[in-house]
Amino acid sequence: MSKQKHETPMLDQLESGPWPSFITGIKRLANDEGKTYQDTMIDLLGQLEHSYQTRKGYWKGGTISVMGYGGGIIPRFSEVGDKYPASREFHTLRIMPPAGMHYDTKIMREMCDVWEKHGSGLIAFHGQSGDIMFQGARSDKVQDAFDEFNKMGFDLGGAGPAVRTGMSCVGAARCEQSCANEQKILRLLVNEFLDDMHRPALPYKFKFKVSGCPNDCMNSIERADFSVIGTWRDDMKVDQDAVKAFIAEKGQKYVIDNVITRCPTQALSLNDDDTLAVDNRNCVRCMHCINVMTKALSPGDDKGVTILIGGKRTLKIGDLMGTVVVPFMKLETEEEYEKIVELAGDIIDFFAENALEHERTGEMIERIGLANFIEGIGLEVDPNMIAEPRQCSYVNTGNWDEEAQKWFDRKAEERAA
Amino acid sequence: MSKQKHETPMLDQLESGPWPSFITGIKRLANDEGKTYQDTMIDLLGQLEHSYQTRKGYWKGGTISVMGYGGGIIPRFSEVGDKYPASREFHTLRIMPPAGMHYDTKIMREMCDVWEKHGSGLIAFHGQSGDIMFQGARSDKVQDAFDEFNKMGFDLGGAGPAVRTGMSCVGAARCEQSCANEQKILRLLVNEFLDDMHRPALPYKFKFKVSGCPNDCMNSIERADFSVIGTWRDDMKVDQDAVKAFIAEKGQKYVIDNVITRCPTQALSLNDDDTLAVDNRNCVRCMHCINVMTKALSPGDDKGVTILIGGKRTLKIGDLMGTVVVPFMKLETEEEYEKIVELAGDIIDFFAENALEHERTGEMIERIGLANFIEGIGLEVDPNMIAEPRQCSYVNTGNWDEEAQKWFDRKAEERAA
Amino acid sequence: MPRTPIESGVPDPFQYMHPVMAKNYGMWKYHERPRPGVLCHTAKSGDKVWTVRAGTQRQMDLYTIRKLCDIADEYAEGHIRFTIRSNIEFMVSSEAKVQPLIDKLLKEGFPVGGTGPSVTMISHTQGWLHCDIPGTDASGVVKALMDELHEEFIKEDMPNRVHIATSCCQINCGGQSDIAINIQHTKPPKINHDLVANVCERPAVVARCPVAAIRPALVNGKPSLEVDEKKCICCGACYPPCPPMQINDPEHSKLAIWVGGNHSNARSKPSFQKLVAAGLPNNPPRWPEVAAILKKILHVYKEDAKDWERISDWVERIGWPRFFELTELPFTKFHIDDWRGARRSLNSSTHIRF
Amino acid sequence: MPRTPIESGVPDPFQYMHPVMAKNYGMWKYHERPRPGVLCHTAKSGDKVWTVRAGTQRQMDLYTIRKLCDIADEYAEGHIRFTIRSNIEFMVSSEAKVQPLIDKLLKEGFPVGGTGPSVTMISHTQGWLHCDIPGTDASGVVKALMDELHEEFIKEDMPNRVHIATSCCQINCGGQSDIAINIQHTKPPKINHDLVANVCERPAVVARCPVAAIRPALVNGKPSLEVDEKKCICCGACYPPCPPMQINDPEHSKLAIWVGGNHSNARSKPSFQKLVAAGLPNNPPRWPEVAAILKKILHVYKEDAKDWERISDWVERIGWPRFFELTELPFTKFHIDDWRGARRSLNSSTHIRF
Ligand code: SRM
Ligand code: SRM
Ligand code: SRM
Ligand code: SRM
Ligand code: SF4
Ligand code: SF4
Ligand code: SF4
Ligand code: SF4
Ligand code: SF4
Ligand code: SF4
Ligand code: SF4
Ligand code: SF4
Repeated sequence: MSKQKHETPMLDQLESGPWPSFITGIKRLANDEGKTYQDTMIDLLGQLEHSYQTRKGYWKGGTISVMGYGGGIIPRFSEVGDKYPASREFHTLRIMPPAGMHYDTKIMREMCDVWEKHGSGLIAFHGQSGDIMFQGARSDKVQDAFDEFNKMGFDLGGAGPAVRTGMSCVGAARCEQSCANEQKILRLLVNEFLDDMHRPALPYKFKFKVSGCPNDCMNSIERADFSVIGTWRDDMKVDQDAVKAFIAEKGQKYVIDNVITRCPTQALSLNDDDTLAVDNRNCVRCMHCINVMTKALSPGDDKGVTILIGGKRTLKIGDLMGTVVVPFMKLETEEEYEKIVELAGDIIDFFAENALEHERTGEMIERIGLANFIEGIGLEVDPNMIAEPRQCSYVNTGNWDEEAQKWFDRKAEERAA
Repeated sequence: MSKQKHETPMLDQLESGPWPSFITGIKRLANDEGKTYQDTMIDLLGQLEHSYQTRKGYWKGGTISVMGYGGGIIPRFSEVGDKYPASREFHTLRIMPPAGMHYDTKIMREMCDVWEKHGSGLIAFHGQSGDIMFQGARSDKVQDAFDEFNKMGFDLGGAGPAVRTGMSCVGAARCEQSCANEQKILRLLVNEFLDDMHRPALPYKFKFKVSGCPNDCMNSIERADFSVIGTWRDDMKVDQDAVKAFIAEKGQKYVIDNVITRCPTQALSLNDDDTLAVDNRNCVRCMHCINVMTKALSPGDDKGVTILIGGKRTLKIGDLMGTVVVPFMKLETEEEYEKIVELAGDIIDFFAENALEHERTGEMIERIGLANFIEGIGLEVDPNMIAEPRQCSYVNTGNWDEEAQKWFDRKAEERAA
Repeated sequence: MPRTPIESGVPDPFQYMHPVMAKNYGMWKYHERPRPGVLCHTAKSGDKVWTVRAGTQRQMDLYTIRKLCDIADEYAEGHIRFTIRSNIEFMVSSEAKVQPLIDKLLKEGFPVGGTGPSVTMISHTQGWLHCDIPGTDASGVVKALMDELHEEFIKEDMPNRVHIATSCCQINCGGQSDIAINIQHTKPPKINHDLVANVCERPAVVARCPVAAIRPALVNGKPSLEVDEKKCICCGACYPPCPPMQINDPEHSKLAIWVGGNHSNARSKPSFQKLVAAGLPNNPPRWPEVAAILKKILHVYKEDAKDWERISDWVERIGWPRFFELTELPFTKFHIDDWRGARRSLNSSTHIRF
Repeated sequence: MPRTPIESGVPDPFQYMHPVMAKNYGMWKYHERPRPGVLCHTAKSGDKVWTVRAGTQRQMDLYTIRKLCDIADEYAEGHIRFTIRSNIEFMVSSEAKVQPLIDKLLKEGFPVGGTGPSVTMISHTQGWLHCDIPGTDASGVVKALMDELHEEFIKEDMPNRVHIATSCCQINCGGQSDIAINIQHTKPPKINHDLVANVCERPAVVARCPVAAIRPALVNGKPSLEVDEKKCICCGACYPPCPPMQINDPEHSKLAIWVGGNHSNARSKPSFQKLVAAGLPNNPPRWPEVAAILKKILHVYKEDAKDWERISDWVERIGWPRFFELTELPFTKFHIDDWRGARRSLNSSTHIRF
């Protein structure tokens, strides 16, 4: 017989309603006679109810890791362990999923089995950084659980001042907008820096996110230190017959009101014969028209990626978006893929050497200025990196001529090439 | 016979070309045999040529004023007075013009006569703050010149940490866009604060500028501590016949490309019968369509002004635009006019008490936050004051409920009224 | 002998991917949405794949997961994936399998929806269930809200897709969204001076404060910290490195609602969300005050916005004053930004809607 | 006995105003531009007034002014006004008077133009002629440039009106404009240590520096100042309160060109101009390097912009990268803002034109 269950009047109220209830799920585990996790889950419910009653959290951190790694586990010890002793230790293993979060039922069931044996039976698919969060291991079970996952081909993700677990969108696996091989980019990048992930020694966290097109379904500009977004350089593709079909179905007014006038650069106009004219020179690849007329319009053929650095959320200077440091990079040949990995390495090195403690890339760029960062990582400045040039005359333009010469030289080289 | 003329090979090159030459003008004065200013202007040309040759300026400041006033004169003493003794003293009287810079030839000639007698013969119409700049008085002539101008009905403008000379557009005197009595507003405001103009004792300068409509021909948002701009609250006026005539003349495509699609809030659309539909609720009174279709469209009848505070140029934190503190103020009755003067008084008082030395209103607002400024001058916050609400959670919202209640109370009052 | 980990990193997804997706990888042509919750993607090869999307509770017990696996095995060719918002997706290679799959999902209590112009699952964070610094329980808030937004999830009748996120402290692990519901502390931290000396690395805490409000101090003869309460912006940044700086408070840790974030590049550039409501009580287990405002905002958006206008596009068109008017939310001095770069948020123009 | 000033303030304009304007004050209906340099305003009463606008040198000698008065008396009913850009305007109440007035103005060397979509007079500041801190001579720069832009002044064939301004130091008394040509210092001030002790209020100077680069220091045993040259942004703010901090330099005080300011509220909200070219030699008497770039920019704008697009609207549409491409100006690290709030100037999106 299991231990006595706690009263959970408040949590119970979260069992009704049409949305699947995590409380009902946890209760199932707490009712799971004979399972190693049953008592843990009974006390977990008790502590959680206590939080609901008192409106306070009762976990504190600590230090837990697996052999050979410094990070990847989020240790949790209860502050109310006296009242809820069985959930006194409730650590999370952050495990990196396959890129794009694809699973078959076989691997899912295997993971469940491991977590039934060594854990709490509670799993989150997924955390906001993209990890599978196996939540609720006792200290003495963490290594065993990890070992089994690791043998299945899974590895711990990031925690602490380290390269973190990354994310890539479903992209090429299913999405016609994809301009990049998202999973390949993500795996190349993260897997190259596993040492910086597993043995946290950076100034602070560093996150990769990859979206296949400017719709940026991974919110990468806003949440990644290193955001990679697919785009294209040539003209978008227009299937004029499909355009006509779309207009025939929706009406001209609908197309004008919902497509033409919504283009941020007025790059679209409707011809008299119901074909579409695209000013590709001024199209900024925002995706809107392509999203609306999904059969008629698609990205061009000369695909590649834009790279933005420095996105993050609120801590210490307020939310920051990433900013463009590579307007376009072709990613076709292995050589080209090597280049993006090299760039990531240069950026991580620069970050490691120049960021203050607990300072993110975005904060560092804010502090030292984008131009210094660009120079520091060995790139050339480009007007695509900015929305507009400086407004304030407060700058020492002492060696203007030298800097201007660099530009002229580059342009001459480009013309020669 | 006059003194020896200096060689001015560089200045001479500024006498050719189609644009009127200030050098030719100064030379005329330097050639003006027998005039008290002749020698001064000979040496002025010498010093100026010296500046051109050496690429440096040679004036320094000092202290000069007229009886009873502390400001309004810009004193200039030469640093190369040994070489150019006759222009050793070359002070400027800043004289305020009639609002809107209207003159008749009689008053112009009288001013010339005074300046022939007491000054250098060189006058600028006008300085960037709007003063007539009588440039080049010797120290012992400043008082005489001022006395004569003053008797003619003219007064010194501002200099130093004081209320400054203001400007208003030609506006109602000639312009159909005018939504305000610009000259009246300007005169009321400046003339109320003459004490703060003539006896500089503010933390720093304070400028009024008045434009009759949002075209803001006075650049007031960008250059005035206190910017007053005419606007209207009801629907704009549309003369549909004139609309049709305009379309008949210019063509529909021209109207769509130059009017409809240029509206910043998509508030315009062309009806099938070539009449114009205006979504007045979303029109932001930008003036564009009215500017293009000047005969067909005009501001509405319920006119008033918007007031923006804090515009200035570069010194010490970079250029600042003024920001809305009064979205709309009716200015019809004398009572209403009194209110704007009162508001200006409150703002100047708050500025005098709260700004640091050499800090402009815009810099002060930047330092203390707009909300504190609004509270300080006794106004209520209004969503029209902002382009968007705060993005950063870094604020103590402790007494949210109280502040919310203020809004609800105001809204209830408005409904009751 | 301790086992050396295999540093295998991110696993190759192809071993788990639905075979039609693997076969047509990078070769898709267009997609359609036959009904809410269902996507149909057509490949250049002519192959098609139907995706059925269903909501989950993210924090799942083994039973839930195994049930989803059973469904996948029986109705959906044995493959699944999860979206960034913890929705589960089942892929099938024939249209005929769609309806039975949906029926089964509904029967088992998994709402089908979240595609196209719907309100999709609220992305959320750990809260009282696991985190060491939370002010509320994100999972609970989200369960409560998704119960209320069930209709909006299973239908596609919003002007454009709506993404909502919650965060249980001001650090904001929750992604940004059209609408964010976040903890907002309203009182400076209470310092438990007895613990500071032992637990906190004091210089690190001092450095962490965004407004330099923390000073080292001697309290009762022991080294501790003191906070300049006038300066303190109640952000809670000092709490993780120094738990004695108690920022969480049952009464004064409130909820705030932020609106108009946009991270796609569609139409306008990405932008952050803006504060619209704060001071909302942290009221478990169903947070009714938050739900009421959230629903009001969604309702007004649905009524007033044009097709394809995200919330940010809509507010941009109608202006923030009208947003406050329509939602009947109070406008206060707190809405006026005074953080760094605040000036760009002020109205430096006469662009005003009357 | 000293005379007490009559503090009369701003004079009433009606006593000097053209009678048709005074009569119809506030009652105007519409205007037309019959030809460049001429405006015709029609009042609601049916009255009309023709305005002829002509360029002046702003810094005028008595002879020029009296000549303008003679012209006004003989050809223009005795009234004039000046615009904010030091253009003179003559008002006449009959169309017949327009052409003779124009002929006379042209004959006397006053260009007629500056209305509508033209390049109007460059507004400018005092320079070497009068100011105590100038790096160049604004009047000279403007005379040189207006000679080059004479055609653009007398015609109306730009896409929209073009406002240019110059300033002779970085304080920028010149108004903002579509294009601004301003002094930009490129070396920290050289301090004349012998003078500091006597002339400068040292704490005031220290406080004036925007980047806190100035420290009090003892130099050769005397109280003076020192500048941290790494920090110094060469703004010259220290120079007015402390003339021994020599910022002006014949070689290193350069000219810079700024583009895309917009102060009207038409279409977009007002915005400041952005740096496009710097390091231009301060090359009197005709500043040919500045003129060349200015003309190039105007030429490209004229070719590429649509009707009614101000320079700011045009660049907004085509993007800054294309601006640099078309004008063939170099893009450098100096174009990337690093002043306060710089982040909003970076491209935080994938909005890129290829
Ligand atoms: C599955 C998923 C990617 C993944 O790997 O997980 C995904 C998949 C698709 N997204 Fe997305 N988006 C997904 C999260 C996002 C996010 C991120 C988020 O949810 O936090 C964004 C950015 C949100 C933002 O801007 O703040 C996002 C912005 C878009 C947009 C741009 C919408 C706009 O107009 O601004 C599109 C275009 C569209 O709607 O046609 C899009 C379109 C699509 C399409 C239609 C692409 C395609 O052709 O297949 C996919 C089906 C969408 C549908 O639901 O109808 N997806 N999409 C994510 C589903 C989340 C969910 O369960 O609801
Ligand atoms: C678990 C997770 C929330 C969730 O429920 O999904 C989470 C949980 C925590 N985050 Fe986070 N963050 C999680 C994704 C994020 C994200 C989203 C993302 O990665 O896209 C962000 C915003 C993006 C960013 O990186 O800025 C995020 C921004 C933070 C920050 C602020 C970082 C900053 O520079 O602003 C902290 C504070 C810190 O690191 O000191 C933080 C700290 C934490 C800690 C470690 C709290 C702490 O300092 O003790 C939380 C541990 C909770 C726990 O007990 O498991 N977490 N955190 C997410 C990670 C799961 C995973 O691995 O998949
Ligand atoms: C006379 C003057 C006001 C004064 O009291 O001195 C004036 C007078 C008129 N302005 Fe202006 N503006 C005058 C300086 C300005 C300025 C300030 C400046 O020059 O520095 C601006 C703001 C500049 C800016 O935005 O940076 C200004 C922005 C406008 C606009 C908005 C243009 C736009 O599209 O952005 C209009 C509307 C238009 O062009 O139809 C306008 C329109 C007009 C109209 C058409 C108004 C009217 O109906 O009478 C006037 C005749 C203009 C013409 O030249 O064709 N006026 N106008 C100024 C003449 C200056 C000159 O000599 O060239
Ligand atoms: C004469 C004039 C330029 C011109 O040739 O037109 C001028 C000339 C001077 N300005 Fe100015 N300013 C003039 C209009 C402006 C304007 C334009 C305006 O008023 O719209 C501005 C920008 C708007 C503003 O107020 O910010 C302007 C911003 C400054 C500043 C910077 C103020 C700031 O807060 O950023 C200073 C520096 C200071 O006051 O310390 C300054 C200082 C000066 C001084 C007094 C230099 C000094 O500190 O010794 C100059 C005296 C020159 C002389 O010898 O006559 N002047 N000054 C303008 C005044 C004439 C008049 O009264 O009509
Ligand atoms: S980011 Fe683009 S490629 Fe990736 S899933 Fe979204 S729409 Fe498809
Ligand atoms: S993708 Fe965006 S920018 Fe390009 S044409 Fe379409 S709507 Fe315009
Ligand atoms: S600001 Fe408006 S009212 Fe004044 S002159 Fe210009 S257009 Fe006319
Ligand atoms: S005035 Fe401006 S905002 Fe109003 S309708 Fe005309 S163009 Fe649109
Ligand atoms: S938002 Fe705060 S409380 Fe919630 S999981 Fe993240 S760090 Fe923890
Ligand atoms: S809550 Fe934030 S602002 Fe207040 S003391 Fe802590 S870190 Fe500083
Ligand atoms: S811009 Fe500078 S140098 Fe020129 S007049 Fe103004 S203060 Fe003097
Ligand atoms: S030039 Fe400017 S930045 Fe340099 S020392 Fe002087 S005030 Fe400071």
